[in-house]
Amino acid sequence: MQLTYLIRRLAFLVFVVWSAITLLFFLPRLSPINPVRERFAELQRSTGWAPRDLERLVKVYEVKFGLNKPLHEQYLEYMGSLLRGDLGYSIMRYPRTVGDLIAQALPWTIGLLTVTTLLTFAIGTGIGALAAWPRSPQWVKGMVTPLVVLAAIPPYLLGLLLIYFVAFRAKLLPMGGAYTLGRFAEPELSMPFLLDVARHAILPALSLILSTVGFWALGMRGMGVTVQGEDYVTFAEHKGLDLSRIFYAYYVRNAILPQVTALALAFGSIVSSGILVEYLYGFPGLGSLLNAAILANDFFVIYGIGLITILAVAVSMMVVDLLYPLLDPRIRYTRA
Amino acid sequence: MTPLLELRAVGKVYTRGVFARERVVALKGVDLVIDESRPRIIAVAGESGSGKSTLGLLVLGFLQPTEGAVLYRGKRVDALRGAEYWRFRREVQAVFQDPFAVFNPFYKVDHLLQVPIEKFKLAPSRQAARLMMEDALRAVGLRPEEVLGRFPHQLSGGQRQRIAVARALLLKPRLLVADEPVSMVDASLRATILESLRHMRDAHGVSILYITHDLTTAYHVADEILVLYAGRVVESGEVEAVIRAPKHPYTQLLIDSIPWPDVSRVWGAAPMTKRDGTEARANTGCRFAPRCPAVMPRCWQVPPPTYHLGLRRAVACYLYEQEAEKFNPAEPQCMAAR
Amino acid sequence: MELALDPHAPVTQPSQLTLVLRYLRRNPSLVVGVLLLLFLVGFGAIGSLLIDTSTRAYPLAAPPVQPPSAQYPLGTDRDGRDLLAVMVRGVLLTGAVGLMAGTVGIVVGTVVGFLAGYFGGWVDAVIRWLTEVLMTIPPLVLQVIVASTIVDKNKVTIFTMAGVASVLAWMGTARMVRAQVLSLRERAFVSMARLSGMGDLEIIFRELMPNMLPYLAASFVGAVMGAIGASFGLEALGLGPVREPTIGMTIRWAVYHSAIFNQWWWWVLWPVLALILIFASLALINRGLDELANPRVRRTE
Amino acid sequence: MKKEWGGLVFEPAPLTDLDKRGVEAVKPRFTRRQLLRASALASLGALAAACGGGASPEQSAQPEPAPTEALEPIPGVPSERPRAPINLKEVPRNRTLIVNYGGAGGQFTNQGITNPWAIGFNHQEGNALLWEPLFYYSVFANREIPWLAESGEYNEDYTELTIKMRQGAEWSDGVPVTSADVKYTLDTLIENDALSYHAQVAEAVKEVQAPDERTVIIKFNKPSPRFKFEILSLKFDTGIPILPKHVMEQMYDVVAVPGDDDMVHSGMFNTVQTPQQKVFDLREDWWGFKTGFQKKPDVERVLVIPISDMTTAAQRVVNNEVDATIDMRPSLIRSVVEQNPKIITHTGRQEPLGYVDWWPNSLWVNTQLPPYNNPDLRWAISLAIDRDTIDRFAFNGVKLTTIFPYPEYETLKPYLDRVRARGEALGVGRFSLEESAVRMQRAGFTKDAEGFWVKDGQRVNATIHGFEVIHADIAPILVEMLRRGGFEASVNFGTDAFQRMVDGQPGLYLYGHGGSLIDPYATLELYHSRSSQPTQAGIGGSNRFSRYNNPEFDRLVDEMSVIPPGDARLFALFEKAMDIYWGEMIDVPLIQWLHRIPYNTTYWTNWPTQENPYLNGAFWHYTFPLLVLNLRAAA
Repeated sequence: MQLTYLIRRLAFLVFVVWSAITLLFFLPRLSPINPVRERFAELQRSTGWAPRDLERLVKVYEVKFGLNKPLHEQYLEYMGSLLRGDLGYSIMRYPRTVGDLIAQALPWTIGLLTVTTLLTFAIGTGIGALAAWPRSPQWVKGMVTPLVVLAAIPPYLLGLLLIYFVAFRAKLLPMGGAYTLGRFAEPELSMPFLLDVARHAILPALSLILSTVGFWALGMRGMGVTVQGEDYVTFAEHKGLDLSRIFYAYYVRNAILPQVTALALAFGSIVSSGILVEYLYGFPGLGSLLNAAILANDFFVIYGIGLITILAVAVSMMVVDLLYPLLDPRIRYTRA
Repeated sequence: MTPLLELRAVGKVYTRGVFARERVVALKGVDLVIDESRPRIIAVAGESGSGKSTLGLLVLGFLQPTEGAVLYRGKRVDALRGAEYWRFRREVQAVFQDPFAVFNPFYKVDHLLQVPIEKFKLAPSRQAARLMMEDALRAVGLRPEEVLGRFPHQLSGGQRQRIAVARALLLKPRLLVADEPVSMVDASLRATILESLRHMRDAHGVSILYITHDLTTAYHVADEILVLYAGRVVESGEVEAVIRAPKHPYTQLLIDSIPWPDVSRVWGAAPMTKRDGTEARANTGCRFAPRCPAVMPRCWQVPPPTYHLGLRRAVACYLYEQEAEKFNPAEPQCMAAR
Repeated sequence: MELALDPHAPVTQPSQLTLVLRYLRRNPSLVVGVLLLLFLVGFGAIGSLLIDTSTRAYPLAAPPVQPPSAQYPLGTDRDGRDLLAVMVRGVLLTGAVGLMAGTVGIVVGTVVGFLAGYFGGWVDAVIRWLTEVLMTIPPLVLQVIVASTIVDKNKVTIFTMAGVASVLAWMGTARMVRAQVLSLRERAFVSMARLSGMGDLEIIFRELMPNMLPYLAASFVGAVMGAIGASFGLEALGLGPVREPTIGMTIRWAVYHSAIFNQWWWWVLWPVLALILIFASLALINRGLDELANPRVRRTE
Repeated sequence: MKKEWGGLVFEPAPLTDLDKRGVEAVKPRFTRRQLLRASALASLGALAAACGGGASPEQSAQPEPAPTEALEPIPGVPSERPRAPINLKEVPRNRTLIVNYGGAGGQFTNQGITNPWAIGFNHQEGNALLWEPLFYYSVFANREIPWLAESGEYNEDYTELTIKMRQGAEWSDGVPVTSADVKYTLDTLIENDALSYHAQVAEAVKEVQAPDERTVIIKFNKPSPRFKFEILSLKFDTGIPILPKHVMEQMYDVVAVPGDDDMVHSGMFNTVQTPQQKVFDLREDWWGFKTGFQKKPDVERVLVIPISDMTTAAQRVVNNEVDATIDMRPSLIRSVVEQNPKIITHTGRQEPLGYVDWWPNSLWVNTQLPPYNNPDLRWAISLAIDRDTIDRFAFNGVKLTTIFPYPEYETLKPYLDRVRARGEALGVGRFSLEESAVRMQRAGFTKDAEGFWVKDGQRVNATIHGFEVIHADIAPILVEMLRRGGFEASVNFGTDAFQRMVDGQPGLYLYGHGGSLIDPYATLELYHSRSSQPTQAGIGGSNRFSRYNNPEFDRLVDEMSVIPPGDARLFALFEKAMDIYWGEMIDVPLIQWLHRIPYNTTYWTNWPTQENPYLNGAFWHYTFPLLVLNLRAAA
């Protein structure tokens, strides 16, 4: 039973991933922006000068990238190259390849965003659960509101304020970047380097945590409240179970279901959720890469990063689906 | 005369999955007739997974059979429309096992009573509705002022189940499906609730399908009994007869394990093989064969047909093949099960 | 639906108003939240009456970069907008964008989630497929492309903004509602409701929906906040109604002109304050609704 | 190599169309580093992947002799070999020049693209230090600086240019730079239509000869008096560097090779690039030092770090973390100067805190598209703009508005002064809503209930397309002014703004002129009808949004094209051309573009300023090496 379910879920995953990739393939084509011309536009904007025969050059490179072919042919070719593990070239940064760009950015995004997402989830859910628990002191119950209010400040602005006060005025932490520039030629696996990276990651992480923890708390409190007063909780209390046991095993576990779903989604969206913060702090992750690619409609980079996020979301949602019955036995794979 | 409700060779197979289908046979070849003119309490007994709850859901119209048909006043339940549908909906009611889950925690308990009054337009005014509710509550031994306006979690399990019974009363159904109505209720209240079921039969002429795993209460409350095993009716008849003289080896085992207040009886004298859930699928014949102390080679091949041993007695076991031949009424008038 | 009152109240009940007031006294979150919201709406409404926001909230209405003074109580920005007028109009515009997009998101999400969870089968399969596919695509890609292709650049209004912001606002809600319905619909009270003659829609709205209220309220607050956030993102990318003095645009301009670094504090303070008030009122209302919607919580207080 | 990485290779297949180009299809061999980087994706260890090192060239200038492998070694281009970890040598802060510039979203995405012919190449982020031209030109000093060339002389009728190469110039692999390299560079530009100077060079050049190692003779199709300046000289962002023939010839496609950190070059720096930083270290063995052509500069290392946010860039320079950064908004540069006494600008610590760039901005329109095809309407727009208010709001009161599509440079001043009075007499730059209304009425417009001009039930679509990063200063103010003048204006800072300009869609385009520097010809050439494609067909070239078509104007431009800069005949032609430009109001001239660059003198002095204008201070221009050679370490 479990195995067939797993197989069917995997089939669904493949189907979803394929659908999403297909949709993503055609979406940017709706935009009027021509990435090849956009590359020359970028050149013009930054230099005030551009080739005199722009349209001819655009055509030449359209042929190079195969953009002159009918869309369905391009689609088939792209799917074919994906199956070979080839993500193609960046149009804006030709001859740099998409695989190359992603390989450089991915570890940074995973490092920063995974840690902050987990931290935010843990802190927010914890606070939310405590806030919904009748035995919590009043100040704990009241904590959600200020956290939500903090989420009101756009992360970008919050980041700017942090940079201004913490980094610029107080000079406590670096203003941006991922490691001390000029000190390391390139990333390396050494203690000084990792410590340096950690020091640089504090402010971006703080911006991310502060600006989203309120939502987690809000969500968890909302669900925690519905668990409150369920007979099994009352029963557990009367059984004389240890309070912390009641809190975790009965309270948190029964209220956490939607939170876990949200966590899966948050994982999938770590690339896009970090865009502004990565951008602001000059953090060399996928977010700022995606941002630049979208603005320039650099198809293949969008596709490449899209592929990663699609896989991330789809897989994490599948994992949640598989974990659901463990968390909530009321949901079964089959209903008799 | 058309019976109130009739099950004709009803079978239910659960399938799931869009690509890979997996089949679970919950019911197979069940016949049942409920006659309005002779309200009786019919117990459906069996262990969990025997298909007794599926039977209840089929009767209530919540599930559609995959084989055979469920007929209400001669018409298929799933084909009922308009006034006929509403009549069916009101006349076939239920009391469920969990006296808390039937209450929507969002509403006061009044909700459970108000909704049917409103939907079936049972009362002309709010006052009339209120009076109706109070009457129904009193009829099950509750004091309306103690329960009305309360939330479900503020009442005891017994109170809640009695409200559920009161709700059924209110609707004046012709058939009540009572799915394990006392299994989650304090022992002290069981009698009250069972009594109110009997009262419904006697005073209001309601037929009751009493679904239970507990033969004791079945024996006390029911007129007839159907014993289900793995989706099949293995034995049926007047409750007195079945309990006193069980025919089918499975029924015998069940009755053997009832703790009768009789010191001379030895419990569990007959050997009972542990059920592991796979044997039912493993053979094409009698589902009970793997556990049966009297199993014969043919049991493994073809499932035994139902043999009628009397006017109201039937059993599905080869042991009674010859006995059944002796009984050959011109017109088999087994009331409930054929 | 009955709003629950004190269960132990005597049979002779006081007037409805007294009860409401009595209840509100026990639910300060709701009161403060609603008051805050009223204040914001009042600020916008009365402000619009007193100040000609159609000119004063736009550039060249005042001298550039004036700190707060008697003439310009909240100061002016670098393009010569009177920040008082900007805040009046911005609160209304931003609120409108959030409410519109949030409402669309929650309504669509709830409907879709209920359909999927309640009916199951192929309805569920299709909806799950659709949401799962849409959820996996980076939201920014969708929004930017929708905004830059479908929206007519010359007529970017707060309505189109709300439309773009709500494109994705429904999916989170849908998925969570589905999960909840899956769990709720197994409960016996749904069967009971059907036996009582309720149809599918009625069961969804009368039986299941109320139990989802705390969550839906939280989700609505989330959707409104999310929509405001999404509109801010679009504005940051130049895809918003660039001329309109929404809170997001105001912050955007302040950031663009390095208001923090230049120590033009008033240009940052007011829009942030406005956002904080908006979010605080929503959060408090949300908390109040929890208590209102869930009788069990009330019992414990 | 590939097998070592478990067969997971993200290297794209070579573009098939490349093979058709007639370039010899040699197997791609230049993927060493990108292959390794990509393989890191496959190897899981998240952070470790990026940190795991791999193959990289040593910092030593002299590339090691290629190890004998299965692959046939290519001279000058080391074949694939395991990358040793890069160890940067220690360079003290006071010998390091740190500039904050470029990137996208706080990171470089074009790191390692050091091949100037790849379209992903950007000379602005330090790569100008790798490549050298025949000549440099400094506009502020108004001086040509021969570099790889010693001299370049035209013949009398400007149909032939003879260039003498400098003795002793070398590529970084020790091969001498010769006339063959110049010939190769120009010939490739003529042949390969994927190169951005292809059209200009192919149009002008008939033949390139290299009679001996030190002589290049370029023969032109017609008199080309501006070829040396426009093409062969590096100044601002234009001109071509010379590329190494012996390396480029080995490439299967000269535009498809990134180049990486070890591309053979002739400049005085070597580079190591990551998304976070581009490091340029001085080459002790640069030919210019060996030959005594230049003295060793104080700068031993240049560090280019990407910009994430303008405010952060400002804070970095105030905190002495960087020595110079991108040009700033007027209010920001003032704050920067106020917050750190060590920071100066081109004009010291006085307004306007910057210098005029070569990119004056206009409001452009598609002159073929109704209602913008009517000069009266274009004039009405110009008259509705109050330029004093723009100066007051956007530029701290500094007068930056202009009536010219030209930067007011010393080189151009004589021309501009000649026509200034004519322009003012015509009313260019005047603010008068009454006159604007008269023009609109003449064009057949009436005002509707809301006060907007209407014709045939249509309002004028006055959406201003522009770029937020550079135009947010001025666009909102312009919108308000135009609305007051009865034009339904709004702003589009969207991602599609440029595309709309190129497509010639309705509305106004806020954009600059990348035109003239030393004489008025180049700007006028932007309005020549040969680049006036109909709407939707795209534009013929850069900055040609006007699609202006006027045979009389074309004649004037054609005539000027064969007259060398400085020739007196240009004046009369220029006057006539400007009469047409202003009379027709082809575009609405608006503002001069200012570069407000903060120079931090904590570590480095002798920045180019008003008092010492040896160069324009934009370190992102091709003339960066000249800046580096002139900077002095602070005492």
